[in-house]
Order: sequence, then C-alpha cells, then structure tokens
Amino acid sequence: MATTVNTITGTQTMVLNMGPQHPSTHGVLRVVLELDGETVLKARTEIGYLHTGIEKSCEAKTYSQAITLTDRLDYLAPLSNNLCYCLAVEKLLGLEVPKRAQYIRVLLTELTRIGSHLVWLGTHAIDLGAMSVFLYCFREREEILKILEMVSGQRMMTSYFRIGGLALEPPPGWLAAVERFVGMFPSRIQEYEDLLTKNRIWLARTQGVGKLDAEDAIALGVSGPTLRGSGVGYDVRKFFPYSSYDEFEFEVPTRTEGDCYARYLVRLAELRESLRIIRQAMAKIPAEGPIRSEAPGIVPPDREKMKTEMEALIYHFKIFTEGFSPPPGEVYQAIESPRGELGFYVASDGSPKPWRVKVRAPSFVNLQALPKFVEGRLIADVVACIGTIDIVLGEVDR
Amino acid sequence: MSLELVLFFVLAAMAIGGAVSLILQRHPIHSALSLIVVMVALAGLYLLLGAEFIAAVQIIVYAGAIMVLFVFVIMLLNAGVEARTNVSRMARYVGLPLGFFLTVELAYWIAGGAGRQAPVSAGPTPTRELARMLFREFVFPFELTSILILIAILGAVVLAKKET
Amino acid sequence: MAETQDLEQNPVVSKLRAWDPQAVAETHEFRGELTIVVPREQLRRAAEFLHGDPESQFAYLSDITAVDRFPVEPRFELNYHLLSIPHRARLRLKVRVGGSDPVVDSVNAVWPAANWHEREIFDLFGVRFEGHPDLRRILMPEDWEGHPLRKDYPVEGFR
Amino acid sequence: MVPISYYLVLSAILFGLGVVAFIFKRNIITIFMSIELMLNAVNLTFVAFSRALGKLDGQVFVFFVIVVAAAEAAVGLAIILLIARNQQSLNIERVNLLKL
Amino acid sequence: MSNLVAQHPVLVVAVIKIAVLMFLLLTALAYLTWFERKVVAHIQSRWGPYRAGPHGLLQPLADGLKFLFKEDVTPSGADRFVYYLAPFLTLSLSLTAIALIPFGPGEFKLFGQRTSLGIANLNIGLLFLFAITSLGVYGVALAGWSSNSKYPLLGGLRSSAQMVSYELALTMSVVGVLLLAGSFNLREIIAAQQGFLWGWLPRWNIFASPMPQVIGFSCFFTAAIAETNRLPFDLPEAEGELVAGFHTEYASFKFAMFFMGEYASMITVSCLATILFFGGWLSPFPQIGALAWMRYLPTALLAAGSAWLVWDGIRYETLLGKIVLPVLGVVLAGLAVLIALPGANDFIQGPFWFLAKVFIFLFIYVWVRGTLPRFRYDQLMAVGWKLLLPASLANIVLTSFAIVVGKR
Repeated sequence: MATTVNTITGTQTMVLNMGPQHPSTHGVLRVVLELDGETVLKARTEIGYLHTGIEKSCEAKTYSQAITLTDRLDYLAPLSNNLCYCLAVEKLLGLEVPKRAQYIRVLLTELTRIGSHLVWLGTHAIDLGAMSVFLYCFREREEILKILEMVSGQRMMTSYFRIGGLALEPPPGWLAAVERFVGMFPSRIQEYEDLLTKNRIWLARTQGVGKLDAEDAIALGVSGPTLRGSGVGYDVRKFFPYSSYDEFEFEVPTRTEGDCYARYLVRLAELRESLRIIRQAMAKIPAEGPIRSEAPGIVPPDREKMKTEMEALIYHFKIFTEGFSPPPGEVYQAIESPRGELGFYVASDGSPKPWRVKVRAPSFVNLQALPKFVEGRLIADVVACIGTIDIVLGEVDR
Repeated sequence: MSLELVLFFVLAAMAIGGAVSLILQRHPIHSALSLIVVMVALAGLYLLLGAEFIAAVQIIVYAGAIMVLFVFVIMLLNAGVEARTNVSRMARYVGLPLGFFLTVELAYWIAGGAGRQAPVSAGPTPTRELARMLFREFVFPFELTSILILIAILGAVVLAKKET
Repeated sequence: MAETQDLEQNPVVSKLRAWDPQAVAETHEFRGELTIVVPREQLRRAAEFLHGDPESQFAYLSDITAVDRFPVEPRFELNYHLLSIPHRARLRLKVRVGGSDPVVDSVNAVWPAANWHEREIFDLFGVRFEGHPDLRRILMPEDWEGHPLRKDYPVEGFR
Repeated sequence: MVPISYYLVLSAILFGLGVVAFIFKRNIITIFMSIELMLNAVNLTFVAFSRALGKLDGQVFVFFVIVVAAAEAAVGLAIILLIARNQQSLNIERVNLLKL
Repeated sequence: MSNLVAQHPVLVVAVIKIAVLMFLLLTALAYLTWFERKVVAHIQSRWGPYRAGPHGLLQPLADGLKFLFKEDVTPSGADRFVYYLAPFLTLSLSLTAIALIPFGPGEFKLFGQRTSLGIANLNIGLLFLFAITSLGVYGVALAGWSSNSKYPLLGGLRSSAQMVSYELALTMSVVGVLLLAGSFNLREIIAAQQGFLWGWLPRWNIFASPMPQVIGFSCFFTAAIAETNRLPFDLPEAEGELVAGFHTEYASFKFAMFFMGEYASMITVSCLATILFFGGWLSPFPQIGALAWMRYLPTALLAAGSAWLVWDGIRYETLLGKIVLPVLGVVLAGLAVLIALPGANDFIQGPFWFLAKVFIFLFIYVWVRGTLPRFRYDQLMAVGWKLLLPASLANIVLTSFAIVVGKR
C-alpha cells in the first residue's frame, strides 16, 4: 500500500484515490486525497473523464443542429442549456421571441430547476446516508419528467427550445399537468424538510462543513446556490433579466453562513421560489399566440404555411439543408441554471456554422472550490462537500 | 478416555499450536491471530477448570479488547513482514537450548512432583463467591487496580498526544 | 461594428484610458456588450486595476474563452468575461496573441477563478500562461498530442 | 478427571514458548505479544491451583493479572505507536537508544 | 467415540437442537432480508421485491442462488488465509451467539432427555454472549486489513475503533439490569421480571421499580445498533464514503456471509433487548379474568393472517400466487388450530411473546435505517464516549442507589 512520509509533520500519510468510480462522486470525478488518518491534508481534483468535445463538435454543426448537443451538457437540466444557447444565438441575430414562447420557456426552465434540485437533494441525502429522501425526490422528479415528455416527447434530452421560439406547440392538457404538480409539490417539500431540516444528525453533518466566505466565493468565481449560500445575492435572473424574468416576482434566497447547511436551505428556498414563478407563468401564458418569432430564413415556417406557400417551402428547405448565417460578431449570454451562471459565448464569422461556441459551465467553475471546502476536514466531509456543490460531470468536462 | 480429558487435549493442542505459530509466523497480524487462538483455548481450559467467570473475562478483556488493540495498532502502523535480521548469537546458541532445557525441566518437575495432587471435585465456582472475595478480602487491591487503570489511561493519552 | 465615438463616454473605458492610455488598444460594442481590447503586455496590470478600482470593482471573473482565428494573425483571441456585482455590469477584456509565441500573463493572482480556465485554454488551444501555479492539461490525458480546439485540428481527431 | 499436573505442564510449555518468542522475535509488537503469552501461561497455573486447592484466591489473582495486562497493553501500545512514528520502523534492533 | 456419544445422550440432543435451530435461523435470516427490503420499500413509497414469487417471497432464494453462482474474486496481494477466515469468523460467531438465547420457558422431551428451548443455559450466559460478540470485531477488522485495498483498510480501522468503544457502553448499560436481577443467567433475568405493578404494568426492567431502566435501554439499543454496524452507525461500510467499507473486495458467498452475519447479530441483539429490558417471554397482560382470552391471541393473529393470505391469494395476478398464497393461508390456519389445543397453547405462549417482541425490535432496526442519515466518524466517537458511556455509568449509580434506598 502506497504510503508516503509527509516531510512537514513527519507522519505517514496515505494517498487515496476517490473516484473516478465511486458512489459519491456523482459521476466520473476523481479526487486525489492525501490523508493523515481520516483527515484530508490535500485534495486534488482531476477531471476530464467525460470529455466529449462538445465545443469542438458545435463548430461542425449548423446553429440549429448544435442545440441537441447542449442537452448533453448538464443532463439534469437540459432545458436550461437549450435556453441559454438559443438566447445566445438569438442575441447574435438580434431576434425577438414572442411573449408566449418566453413565458413557456420560463415555466419549463423553472420546472427543470426543480427537477435538478430534486436530484441534488436526493443524492446529497443518500451520500450522507438518508436513503428515503433520495427515493422521495425521484418520485417527484418523475412527475416533472412526465411533463417534459408530454411537451417535447423526451424525458431528458428534450431539445425543446429552438432558435426563435419553441419546437412544437405544447399539447392540450399540459398546463393541467403542471397545475397538478404545483398543487402537490409544496406538501412534498415539507416532507423532505420533516426528514432533514431539523434532524440532529443532518445538522451535525452539514453545519460548519464546507465553509466558504463571500470573499473567497467571489474570488473563486462560484455561482448559483453555492455563491448565495455564502451571502452574495448574485442571480442572473435578477441582474441581467432574460426571457421576461423581469416581469416575474420572486425572491433570491441567500444565507450568510456559507456552509453545506446554508446551501441546503438556499436550494430548498429556491424550490419554493421556482414554484412561485411557475404559478405566475401559468397565469401569464396566453392560450393562443405564436410560439416562434416571424423571421423568414431563420425560424422554420409553420407546417401549414409550408404546405401552401412556395416561399415558406424554400425557406424550410434552406434552413434544414444549409442553415442560416448570423452577422459576424460575438456574444456572451448568461442565464441562471440550477447550478449557477451558465454562459454561452458564441462567435460568428458570418457562415452558417458557429466559429466558436464556449460553455461557461457553472459546475466546472464551482468545482474549483472543492479543495477549499475539504482540506483539513474528514473523509466523510468530502462526500458532503461534493454533494453540496451539485456538480454534473457532463457539464464539467463537456 | 473421559470427555473432559478429550477436551483438555484438544484445547491444549490448540494452545500449543497457537503459541508455536506465534513464533513461526512472520507477519504480526498472523502472530496476533495465533495468540488469539491461544487465548480462546485457555478460556476453554478455564471452563474445564470450572472458572466460568475468568473464562468469560479472558475472552472479553484479552481476546476482545487487548488483542483488538494489538490488531488495531498493527493495521494503523501498516506493519509489514518482519525483517529477518540476524538473531544475536548469544540468543541463538545459548538462549535457545537454555529455554528448551528450562521448559523440559519445568515440565518434568511439575509432572513428577505436583502430579500427585488429586483435583478437587467438579462443579463450577459460583461467580457470586468470586465477587464476595473480590469485594471483601481483596477490596483494597481491587480499588488500587482502578487507580492503576486510570494512570494507564492518562499515560496512554499523554504518550499518544506527544506528537502535536 | 465599432462605434468608437460613443464608447469614449463609457465610464469604464474612460476610466481605464485615464489610468493608462496604453491599456486600451480599441473598444467596441456589439448587441449591448462592451469589449475592450488590451495589449498583451498590459493585461495583468489592467486586470489588477479593474479588480481593485472602487468605481468598477470587477471582482468576479465569469469566464475566459479563447478563440482561434486561424489563419488570421494574431491567431488567438482571449476573452475575459468580467462581472461587477455591485454595479451590475459586464465587461469583456480581449487580448490578441500570435500563433508563433502564444504566451500571456496569468491572471490567477487577481482572480483565483482563472486557474482552471487558463488550464483549459492551455490544454485545448496551447496558449501558455506565464506565472500560472499549476499549468497542466485538465481535460485531455497528460500524454495527449495536439490541442483539439485549434482550427487546424480536425473534428474527427488525428487518426 | 484431568490431573492437575497436565495443566501445569501445559502452562510450563506455553511459558517456555513465550520466552522463546520473546527472544527470537524482532518486531516490537510481537515481542509484546509474547509477554502476553507468558502472562497467560501463568494465569493457567493460577486457575489450576485454585481448582486443586479448592480456594478462589487463584482466580482473584488471575483477575488482577488481566487488569494489569490491560493497563500494560494500553501504555505499551502507545509507546509502540510513538516509536513507530519517530523511527519509521518496528524492528527492536533499531530501538536501542533509550529515547522515543 | 461411539461409546462416548452413548454415554452422553445430552450431546445427541444438543446436536439435534443445533441442527433445528440452525435451519430455522438461516430461514429467518433469509426472510429477514426480504422483510427489510419490503419495509424499507414501503417507507419509501415503492413496492420492493415483487417479481420472484408472490409478493417477492422467493426473492431470498433467488438472492441465495445469485450469491452462490457469482464469480468469486480474490484481490491480488490479499492475505489469502485471513481473507478467507474473516467472513467465516463473522458468520460463525454471530450464529454461535444465538445458541445462548432461551426462546421460551417450556421444556420438552427428546430421547428421554428433558430439555429446554434454546441450546445452552449457562450461569454466566450474558457474560458469554458479550464474550462472543466482543470477538465479532475481528471479522470486520481482518476483512478490512487482508483485502490489501485502501477503502477496506479504512473501514476496518473505523470498525475496530467503533466496536471497541461501543462495546463498553453496551456492557455498562446492562449492569443496571444485572443489579436488579442479581444474576448473569438469562433465564433468571427473565424470571426476575415476573409480576405486575399496580396489577396492570408488567414489571419488566424497563418499567421496574425501584429504578426503571429507561436510560439503560436507550444506551443499550443505541450501542447495539452501532455494534451491528447498522445505520446511522454503519460507518465501517458507509457506502457513500468508503464504497462498501470492509467488504468492498468481497464478492459471492463470502460477501453473503458478512451479510448473514450482520442479520444474525441483529437478531441476537433484538433477543437480548427483549430478554434484558422487556421481560423476555413474559406476556404483557396479567392473566386475569377479562384478559384470559389473551391466551388465544397467537391463534387469533395466525387466523387473521391466514384469512388475509387466502383473500389476497385469490385476487393475486399470477397463477403461482393464486396457488401458493392460499395454500400458505391454509397451512397457517392449520397451525392456528394446532396452537389452540390446550397442551400446545400453554407451550406456545412464551415463544410467541418472545418472538413478537423480537420482531418489533427488528422492525425498529429497519425503520431507523429508512429514516436517519449517517453520522460522521468523529461524531460517532463523540456519541459513544461522551454521551452513551457517561449515561450508562450514571444509570449504574442511580440504579444501585435506588436499590440500596429501596432495601431500607
């Protein structure tokens, strides 16, 4: 067994490879821990085991084709990625999206946020040994996936948002399904809270663990609940509203403690805020209206038009064979994904394929804070800290 | 052969085998396991001798606590196989024969001398009697042992903390 | 696409100009996003200034992106996406680096968040960062040859 | 009935083996274990005599021996831990200086 | 040797009893896993095993077969002897411990030998139980060490520290009971709990005057959960941190042995809790006029169970279930009639109450597992040394004080 002698303290230390195959690293993350007994002296994060070259692939696809690639980034919140990429391209084009589509986008991304937070809560809890919470969370996530399937035909790789609007008119009855979920969910949040929030063991495992103060959090560039748990109220939805978020009323929950428990509370509060947004969106969505903006040559025409108008048919053919060409330029569009600031940098050279697509993945940046969380603490805390960052390796490695 | 005698020989064989294995094994964990075998065998012998309480204490304290501590330390230090260094010549040429001789002599004298003493009739000693002795006749030494243990705990804590 | 006249009024640009005229090579705005091009040598100083200056306070580094403009020279563009939380403002710093000697000063000391971003760019583009504490490949295997996101690297990889 | 002498012979053999182990083993922990073995051998004698004489004093003594052994193990193993930390070795031949 | 056996018919009886108990116990172990999976599943709003046989009743069999036929991998560099020894040690020790448990007051005749329910009846039964459980740590520690792998090693280290610490609290927490009963013999401990306070409250040690052993019981049960390595104290195997802890490198039947060992010690500990604090086989109801029908409670329960099985079986989806469940129901009905007969009825009272209480404890085990998160290692040690041990010591002091005062 490899043991090395720590030259500073003179004691024997042990190097432990946590991952890439480990139940609590949430994918193929590898953390190399240098241990003295059970205390972590040094942690080094190794990533890249899920590197799929999505950014490079985007450069070989047309703007519309690249949407399907974004699903695979943060596979727990595919609609957030869709939304961010579409917004970036729309910004590049200077395209305005109809309000109805915007509200539906907001509703669905907030549903996605709830679904993603549920996976986080479940896995975080099971990492710390609370098995039942995991299954409760997945029970509710199932309902969300059903709604997504209803709308897009896919449970996870939705690709539902398209440049200029939505892929399809949502089916009748989908709002009733959302309504059912919204009615049922608050009591379910209470159920999780009953099991965890005041549980003495849960408090002992999360309070004071993975401390990060506001200054370090900003310096390390962490975002999302990880940042807001440290008392910085940065939320892209409030700071740089997109997709009509400025028309919605919601709070940005923050906590100042900066530990795992604070982040847990922030995320739980976000579940409730998302519900609030969903309720408002349901009231706002008009029953009728276009779901795609009117932009010939960029947005595919309606099926009906395509069959009757020659011009529409030509545009349809052109869009799906060679794509469209935005003006040369570069944009950076950020949204608030469940994990934090998700950004898409898209540079165009005037051709139908993006010159460069860069994903500012929140998990990738947040993961940098891990050594800060765990050094000097016990192995069991490493698990809690990985859980509290809420990483998705698909997004970290891209 | 009576059942008791059969049991005695089985247990004695276990004990001696364990002790020999303690010497022959080169990895400390194996040595510790051998010693545990000896202790369990001895506990069985105590039972044969009617000392029920001592047998239970032998397993609980010796096998269940002291030896666990040994195993724990061996695992903690990640002790490897014992280095085969040259044994001091004194030990090899004088000590070994002497030790062997001593054993044989002891065994011989005991077998010859004390063997005449017949064992007292069977029946386990009641634990109650033992307790009475401990808390009446030996109450002072008994209380002293608690001080001894306290000191040992303090000593262990101080020694283990010395590093930091 | 650059409306240079207007941008002179922009407080950040004028502030940076006033601090050091050398620090701003050019500025543009596209779709409401402000870009300041900084000479390679000035990057580290400009970063420190923008980070520390109380009127800008760009303490949050969102992202660093590299773009390969191959075959145009200077080939690489590094885009630093900055965010000022108190002022709710974004800013893009751009640095152009030639293909023959792709080296930039690391901003790791200014924004620790830059650590992995710079490693990623080193890994995928081969741009080196002077003064980076731990410049290793991050996504690709240690013994990988080539830098996959360069334009002269085929999408299918070298076979 | 097992004659008392059988027990005493067994005890003597075990004690002898303990001595041999004490002399021949190089590992501090094993040496420590051989001491325990010798103590155990003595305990057997105590119990055997207690039985032979029909008195319980022998068992009380064993009780005390076990207590002492426990205390000894606690302190002894702490010392061994220290030695191992400072010397990076458990070989008795390298612990020839009277210092930890 | 054959004349040895003839001389000692006790041996023959013991061997037969051991065989029967072993058979019952192993079946119980198998169905305990089924029970746990079902209960946890229902806590988590799912169905649990459902495919293998009606209500998944054949699941244990399927699991057993799977364990037997899985490839058995030995890690390279493992210390083979110790690696093979560890699971055997764990299983055999936890099975041995059950030999000391008395299951009922009754006696029956076998080959002309009067013999009791339970295999051994020692004067110092409780001490011996502790002696055996104290050896249990070796299985875990050695498994961790011999695998030559880091996660098991950490698991093994954790477990040896944890089990030694909690054993102290475990032993100390029953001293109060010993003071009240004045004996190490498990039968005598139960016998000392006979009778009722104020005519209705059973004088079990948990309620007993002069000093109810509530503190003792809480300490005992907490420490017992830790001793058996179950959640929230399952740190030696904590799958979230150490993959599977000490048995990470074990597969196939060796893994199954650890598994069975864990469940067997759960049963032992539940039996002990029943005996020490909840009056063993004593009925909680006084045998007075109005409650005399309680004698037929086992019959009633069995009858109700059989009725439900038949009813459920008829509606069951699969043909196998339609056959098996009603047949099971009829068998249970037969049993219900059988134990209503006067002779059998007396005999069954003790085991019935004993097993019913044990069952409740096993349910609590599963319930706790479905509810609580896991402790961290240092917190676990803190609970053991700073809470349980002082509390159980305080319990001893209070109890002895109460006894002395009570005697005045």
